[in-house]
Amino acid sequence: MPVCELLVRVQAEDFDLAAECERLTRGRKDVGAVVTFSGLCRDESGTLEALELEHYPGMAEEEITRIAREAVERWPINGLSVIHRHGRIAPGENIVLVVATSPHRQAAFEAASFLMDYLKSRAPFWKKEHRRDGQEGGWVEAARHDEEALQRWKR
Amino acid sequence: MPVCELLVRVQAEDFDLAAECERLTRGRKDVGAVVTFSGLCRDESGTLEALELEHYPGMAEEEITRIAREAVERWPINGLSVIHRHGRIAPGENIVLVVATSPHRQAAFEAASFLMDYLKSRAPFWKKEHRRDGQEGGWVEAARHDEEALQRWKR
Amino acid sequence: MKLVYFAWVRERIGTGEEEIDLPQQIRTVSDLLAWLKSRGEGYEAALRYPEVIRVAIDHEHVDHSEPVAGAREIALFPPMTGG
Amino acid sequence: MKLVYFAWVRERIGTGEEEIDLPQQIRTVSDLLAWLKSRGEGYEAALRYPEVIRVAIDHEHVDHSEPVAGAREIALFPPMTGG
Repeated sequence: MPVCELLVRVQAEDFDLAAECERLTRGRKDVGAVVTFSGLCRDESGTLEALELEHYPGMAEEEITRIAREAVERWPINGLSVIHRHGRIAPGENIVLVVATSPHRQAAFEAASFLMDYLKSRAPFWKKEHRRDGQEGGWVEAARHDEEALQRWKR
Repeated sequence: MPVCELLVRVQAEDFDLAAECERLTRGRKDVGAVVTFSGLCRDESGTLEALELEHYPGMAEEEITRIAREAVERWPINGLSVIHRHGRIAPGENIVLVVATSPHRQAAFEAASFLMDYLKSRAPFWKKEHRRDGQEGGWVEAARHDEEALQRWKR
Repeated sequence: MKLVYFAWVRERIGTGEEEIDLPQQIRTVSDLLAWLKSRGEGYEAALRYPEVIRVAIDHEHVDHSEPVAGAREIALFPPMTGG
Repeated sequence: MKLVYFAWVRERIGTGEEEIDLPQQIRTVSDLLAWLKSRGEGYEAALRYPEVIRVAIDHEHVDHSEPVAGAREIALFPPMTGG
């Protein structure tokens, strides 16, 4: 398998979806499929001022890199980029980006989906809600279905 | 379920990934996940001048719309855009784009993956190869695994 | 009735579309394919293996057992390779 | 040994990190959690249900049965909610 481009960033700033896709496809003729996942801050109830994303500096990058390397081993992918933001993020704003490129669509879809499932439950980030009414917001609780989602990737 | 934004276009021109994502997310706070699939023209052997994509005007749009409506019925998605190009497409260029948005990541991944599997085997497009050495290129043959990929969506 | 052809079916028949008056005994898509095949070399080359030919009636995929009565436009083409 | 805390574990304990000399009898993560819990109200509130606490030693996830000997940095935190 050719060398896989791997990019992992943990940052406060927003990211640029188009630029990250371009980085993995420019000048190449071996990429047939680009799958991207963008995770955004939601607020369907209208009560959320922002999410505060706390992370474990150092471990966050290392853990994401471990997950990304596992994806590179499991699927024939050309490139994989993961960018996870931290700090204050308002509804409608980006939280996380995964881009997976491959000759074949199924590998790109599965690698991106695998990355997201593992990021949810294994990457050391925690979300706290800041409410618009000024009341104390709570820490977002881990969802049981996120833990269960990992089962389908077990080998 | 709220109304789902549905966009289907069959066109010769290239598309703009970022603009299509923006169209489905701008001003909204109910989108938690944006999954995009871009299909590109590959040429690992270096022999391909371009693909010529022939399509069945009228039916192409209608068939993609039927597939997209089925995805909207099956998954809780906020929006779905499908753009399929026709005409001459060089290696490295875009062929097809699917964007699916949803409150939840799994729905967005599955809807986009479903769309691509059905586009491959059901949308009336055909690819002919133009070779760099000027020899007659052939029509790309349908892959058995593309037909088999539909099995996992059968209900 | 309007017949339309795509990809190598079109190339072998030598035209993208034509108007044809079907003989009365043609009831299904299968009948149509068998009859067309006998219309000359191009048709014979295009429809030699009728089982691989995909068919749409008025823009909808149909099986070879589908009746053709009432169709405005019948399309014949190879397996699709979109996406 | 350096201990670091995140999210509500950090809030309840009241600090993000501290240097602690562990008593010799503490062999595993479980031992550490039980001992910390007895160090005061904040610790008690943070570690009331030790089974929900996730632990990393030197940036790697570990089980509660993991030995702590040789660790440079042990992190305690709630289940993660990234992505």
